Amino acid sequence: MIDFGLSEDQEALQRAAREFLAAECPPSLVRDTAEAPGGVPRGLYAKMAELGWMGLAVPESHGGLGLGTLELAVVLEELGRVAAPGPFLSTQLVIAALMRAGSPAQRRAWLPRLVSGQAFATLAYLEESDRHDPAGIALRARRTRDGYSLAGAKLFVLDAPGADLFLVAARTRAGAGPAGVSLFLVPREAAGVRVRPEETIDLTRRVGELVLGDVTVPRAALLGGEGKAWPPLERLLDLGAIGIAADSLGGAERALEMAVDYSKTREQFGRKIGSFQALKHMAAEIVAEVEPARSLVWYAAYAFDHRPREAARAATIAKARLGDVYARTVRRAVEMHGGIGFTWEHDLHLWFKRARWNRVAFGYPDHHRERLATIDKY
Amino acid sequence: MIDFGLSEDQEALQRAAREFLAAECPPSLVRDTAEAPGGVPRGLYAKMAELGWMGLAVPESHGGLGLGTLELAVVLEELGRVAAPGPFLSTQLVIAALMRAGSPAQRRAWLPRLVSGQAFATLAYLEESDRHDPAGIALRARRTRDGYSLAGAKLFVLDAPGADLFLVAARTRAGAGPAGVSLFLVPREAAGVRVRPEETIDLTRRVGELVLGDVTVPRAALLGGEGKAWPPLERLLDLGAIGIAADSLGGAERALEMAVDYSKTREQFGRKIGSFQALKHMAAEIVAEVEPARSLVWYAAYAFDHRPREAARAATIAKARLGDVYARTVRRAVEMHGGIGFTWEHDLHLWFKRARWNRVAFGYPDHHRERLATIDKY
Amino acid sequence: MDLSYTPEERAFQHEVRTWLKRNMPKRDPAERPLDFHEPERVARAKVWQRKLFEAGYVAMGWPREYGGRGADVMRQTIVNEEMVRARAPGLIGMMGIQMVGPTLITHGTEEQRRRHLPKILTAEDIWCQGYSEPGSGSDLASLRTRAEMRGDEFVVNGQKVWTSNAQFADWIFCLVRTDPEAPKHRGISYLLIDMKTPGITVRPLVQMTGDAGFNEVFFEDVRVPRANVVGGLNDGWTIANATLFHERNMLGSTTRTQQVFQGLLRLARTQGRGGRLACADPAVRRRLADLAIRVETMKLEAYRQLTDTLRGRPHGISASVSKLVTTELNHDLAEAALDILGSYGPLARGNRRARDGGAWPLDFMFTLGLIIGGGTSQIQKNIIAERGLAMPRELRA
Amino acid sequence: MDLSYTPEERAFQHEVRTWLKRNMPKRDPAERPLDFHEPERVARAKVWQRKLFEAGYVAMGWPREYGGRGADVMRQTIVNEEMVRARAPGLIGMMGIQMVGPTLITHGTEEQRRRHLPKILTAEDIWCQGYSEPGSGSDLASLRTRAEMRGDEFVVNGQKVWTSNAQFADWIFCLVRTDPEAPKHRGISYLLIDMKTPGITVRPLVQMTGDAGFNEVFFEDVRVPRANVVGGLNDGWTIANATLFHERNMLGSTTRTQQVFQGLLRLARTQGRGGRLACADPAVRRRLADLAIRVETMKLEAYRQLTDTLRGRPHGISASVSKLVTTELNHDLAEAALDILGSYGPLARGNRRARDGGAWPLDFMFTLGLIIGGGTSQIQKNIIAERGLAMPRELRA
Repeated sequence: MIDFGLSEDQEALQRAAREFLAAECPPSLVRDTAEAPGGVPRGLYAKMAELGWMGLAVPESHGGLGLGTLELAVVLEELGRVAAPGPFLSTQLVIAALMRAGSPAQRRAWLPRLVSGQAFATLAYLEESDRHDPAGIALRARRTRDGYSLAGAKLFVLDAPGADLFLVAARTRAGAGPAGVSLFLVPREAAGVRVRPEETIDLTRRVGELVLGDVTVPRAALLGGEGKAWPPLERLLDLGAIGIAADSLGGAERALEMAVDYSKTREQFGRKIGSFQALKHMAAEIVAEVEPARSLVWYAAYAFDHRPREAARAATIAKARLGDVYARTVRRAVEMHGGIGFTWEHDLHLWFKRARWNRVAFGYPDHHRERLATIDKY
Repeated sequence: MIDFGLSEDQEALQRAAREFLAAECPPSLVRDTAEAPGGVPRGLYAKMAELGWMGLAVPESHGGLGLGTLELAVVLEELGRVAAPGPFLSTQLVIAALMRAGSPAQRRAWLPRLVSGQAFATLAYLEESDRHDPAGIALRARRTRDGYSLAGAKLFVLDAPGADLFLVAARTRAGAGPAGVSLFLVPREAAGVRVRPEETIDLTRRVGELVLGDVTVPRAALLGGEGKAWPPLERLLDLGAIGIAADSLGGAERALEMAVDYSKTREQFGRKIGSFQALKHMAAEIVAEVEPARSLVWYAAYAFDHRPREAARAATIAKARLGDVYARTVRRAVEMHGGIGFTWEHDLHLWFKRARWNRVAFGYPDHHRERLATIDKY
Repeated sequence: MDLSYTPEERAFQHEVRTWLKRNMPKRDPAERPLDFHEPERVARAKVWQRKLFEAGYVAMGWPREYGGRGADVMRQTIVNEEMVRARAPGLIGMMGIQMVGPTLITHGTEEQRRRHLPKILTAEDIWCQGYSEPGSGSDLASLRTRAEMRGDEFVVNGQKVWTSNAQFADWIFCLVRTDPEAPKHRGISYLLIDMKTPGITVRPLVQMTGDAGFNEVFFEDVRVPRANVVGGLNDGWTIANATLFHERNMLGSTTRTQQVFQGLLRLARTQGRGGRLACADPAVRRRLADLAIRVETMKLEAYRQLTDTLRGRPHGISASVSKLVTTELNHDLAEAALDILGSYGPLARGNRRARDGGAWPLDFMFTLGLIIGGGTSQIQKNIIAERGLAMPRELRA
Repeated sequence: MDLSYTPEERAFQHEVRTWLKRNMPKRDPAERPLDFHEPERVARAKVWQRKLFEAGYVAMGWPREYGGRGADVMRQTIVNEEMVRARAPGLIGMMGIQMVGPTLITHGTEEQRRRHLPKILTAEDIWCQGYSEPGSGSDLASLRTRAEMRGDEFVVNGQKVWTSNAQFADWIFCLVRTDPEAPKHRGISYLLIDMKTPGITVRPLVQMTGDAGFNEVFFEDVRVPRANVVGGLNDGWTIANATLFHERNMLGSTTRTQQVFQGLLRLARTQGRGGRLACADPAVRRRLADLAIRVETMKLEAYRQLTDTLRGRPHGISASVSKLVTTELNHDLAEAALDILGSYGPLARGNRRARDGGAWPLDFMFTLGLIIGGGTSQIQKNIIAERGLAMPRELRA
């Protein structure tokens, strides 16, 4: 029996999340967070942790809610809808890595703090080359007597300014292929770690450069097998792609809503502007892109947990499509607003700019299209 | 003093051509020609020859009107406007080749007949590989005692079924580069020449395959230097590109006109459909593409005669753009017509299909975009 | 969410797959689905539908008393999926199965059901649709074909247009004006007319493709029994809207789209372009990937709509979205093929050098027809904006 | 057709080129043209315009008695071309030069011309435009700022919005309602107002880019001499339409577009993408070529419009076409840059890793503003269809 839709529980989660975030994460909070250092709206995150969201996909035996990637996508869609700031997705990626490949000691050390919202974490994988494939990981991790020494810089690290823990991809063996890629847990307070904020136009995100000045970590910092981390890392990137796709879906829905609402109140030429066919068709074209895109997000999240052989393909499709759809939607939404949509005062630009960052995060659309062509053996 | 427009004489030629063709080349003639063998509307061509059009760009000393490529483009635009059938452009290409590289004997043998409309000619350069670069010319011409022997097939030869003379590109030396390409004048009646019609969806063109079954031609059939014909051939292809671009411009203008006219008479929901903003914007978007494209055609024609260093670039730009613009215009024009535009009975499909052929003739848009990138050294 | 089949469904899937492998007629690769213009092909297509019906695979969801199986939607979905996979030919009786049948089941009299439903399934009766008129396209409700009551009969006069398959159809379901005084949406009835009735003339309307799938149908004093009205007199508009919904679903189905994309991919893998295979060109690869993504989107969206059906939830405007998106997508697929084909693109059906029998340029035109037919893209956008987003209605007469 | 210069024109071109080489101020590469938000930059820009004026290169076509050179259009075109080639900074007094100046030359009184024209040229007086109001955007004629006659003065009350450069402008040219009883297009006057007049408040309106180029301008009992009306009382709409034409020309100019494309090309030649230079990727190459073709189209189209001007022919709707096409093109150029930049794309101004000083994402937003401002793309399409193609007018109140 095909059942391609949310369950009752999932729909309840969706409703609850929407209500909660409408109340707790208004645009004013997004703007205030943009001004504050660190970029973590602590109050909001405390409540999110109370609701169990930080450990949403963590088994109950480890203190989580024991839900899956689809539920995570549902929550991420709602977070995207309100353009929520803060390290939710980043932390989820590191939690997923810990659950998949972490040692019992590593889990003990970090899971409770991450699940309770006392600490945040993020994945640091990109470098100057901006490549999302194994060749992008060039930073060397050299064996020392007790562990490893890492030196170099990781760029475009999402939520770096507010992170307490970094999951760093580095090379334990020279080369450009998948072999030799390793993952390390590097705490913020480790000697030699420095975070340099990288300001982007997106006011809702905090991106940073992670500078590792000969940082020494113990052997126990290695997550999974030495030199064997590309497959789990690639899977994390898929999860990131799904997360951003879900966020984009929610954001696009909200931007469309704002534009349609505005068109029903604004008058020009003695008519509501929403009665002009040009605006109606613009809105309809957005609907025709956004509505079906929801299925891609759902399927990618479902496949991530239940269809391992299709997971990468589904994630890549969702990310490629939503990257385009979100960008086109906010562009049209601004046009439907006219001048007012172009001001700082109006909230719409928060989504407009977030869409630009979402488009490139975890691989820009062309990267994913090429990846799909490779997966499908064109 | 910049003067980027037609002169009074050119505008007079344009008006005269438009009037002449409106009277002499109605859609009924186009349809009749599609049914007739050979594809040459003899009556129309006799009158065109009387007007001097066949020798438009031939110096007066050779019996022509002594005009230039811009005037040719003006006439081709008008021919495109009425979707005129027949070997006008093809014959012009061969005439241009004769004027540029033909020997006095070759000119004597062919020019008078071509200029008077007693004979028609065409260029045969494509082969199975469908490549528009030197590598596309693989057909071998082997030296014999008295001349050359050609064996093989030329594909997609415009107006082949009605041609009396073929200008055939062949290789006198093995290879894939420009060196070794030669041009031959091959009369239709030479032994071993066979034309196999290649039916396309375009009812206004006759395309054919030229099969050369060990055709022997004398040394005097060689046009220009042996193995040195790529540069003049490339220039001919530029002329062909400009011609098709001009034809596309005229066709797009006409298709737009038909759609706008229809929208002013057809009523739905108690209104002229042309009063709906969706149709108005569709029409406006076509205007915004077609109107400025005229400048590209004019400039390419002007540059072909007066700016040798910019000629190839301008031709490539005009062809790439008009190939897209014409195709988009007819597609929208059909949509603006609704169901009636989709019928065989309505004339619009003549243009719709011609646009598809124009798009690929003398290089499809992507070929020209890549060529532009190469010319501009991206 | 669950996209796996139950063991029973899997067994059924296996059964269908095996049956198709054994029974499917050979297909001419150049033959376009749902395009029946030769009498011989019509006959073959009827045989094929009959065979499928006898195997129990046609309109499985219909009640048993009318020839259906009373099966759940999943079974029918599995059959549809397997038919796509096998590249099985389409059903010639689609108009009856997808449009008249469901309408009769919901709105018809018991007599109408018993008379028509079984023959729809067996392809004994082929149906065509008489909605559009020369003056009534997008503005369907302005139709002028009149049915006047005289005694126990209607006398029908008028003209329909764009009537697919009328050249061989046995019956036509029509919208006719039964009350010329009423506001335009209120005076319309839904009428079933036997195509053999005297006074009906069918004139083929050749499409730009050269095919004669469409027709004009002329009615001159055509006598139709009163019992052939479906639903109440003057209730035709409501009933037609329910049927239009089915049409959108049908046209918008992703079935054909997936097949076409597979064909495009085969083409890209074999066609040379500028000295290499088309699929080796990064720009072509990305364009194909983009199309693949759109195809995948509509495939999953169809599952979502199916789920809504299974859960008994309203579809809202999803039929309009599907119609809009899928027809545009199909046209874009054909255009991509033409671009890959270069000079081979415009070669016509019958040309020996034409790839895939010259199907691509025809498909390019045919799909443009789909964009226009069954409610143009513009009409779908109006519906999405006005019904889906509650944007203010256009001023219309 | 002739695209070569006369010997005199060539000599003039050489003169301008040499002058620019010697006199052009150094430019911060991240500095966006026509965006003056720091007082220091305003001062520098005034100096630059003054210098250009003294060299004789500003508004050369204006009559000599008002500070112009009475030169032909070709000379001005040559100056414009050379300024693009040299990547010279834009003129801060553009609003005066392109809009008020020509309006005063055509419709102004002798006194108005003598008073204002020379100072427009020297940048002593910077002008801004008071057309749009919060409730009157696309429907400009619905404006509500009122000017009531009291004795020899108008008393102005109301609010303008989207007023570029009001924060440092010396004068504003306004549309105000002088006859509230008349039909909406007929009760409007064109009024010149000194920005130092008491009762004027300027409030910056920050754009989504973070720049404060726009302003709201509030008028509270602002007294303006009657002599400051341009043209007849209540004739403002006609006069404004002539000026709007100039604005469209200005916004639609291809000048900036060519510079931006060159910048995009430099980017593609230096930016890595997936392990190679962006410009080595066939898909990127074709996208660049497509943009190059659109840029070339608008460049040649500008020549064609220039020729129409030189021949004294009407421009028809070409200003609307240029506005529509050029603003969309500029936005697409910026978007192509962002796509090439990948993760580097969203990096903001001031970030040391940002390419070209972070100009691209700002330009992406700025150009979206251009699509909306000065008559949205929708309004331009209406104009093209209704005035250019004579399609039936929209029903408007």
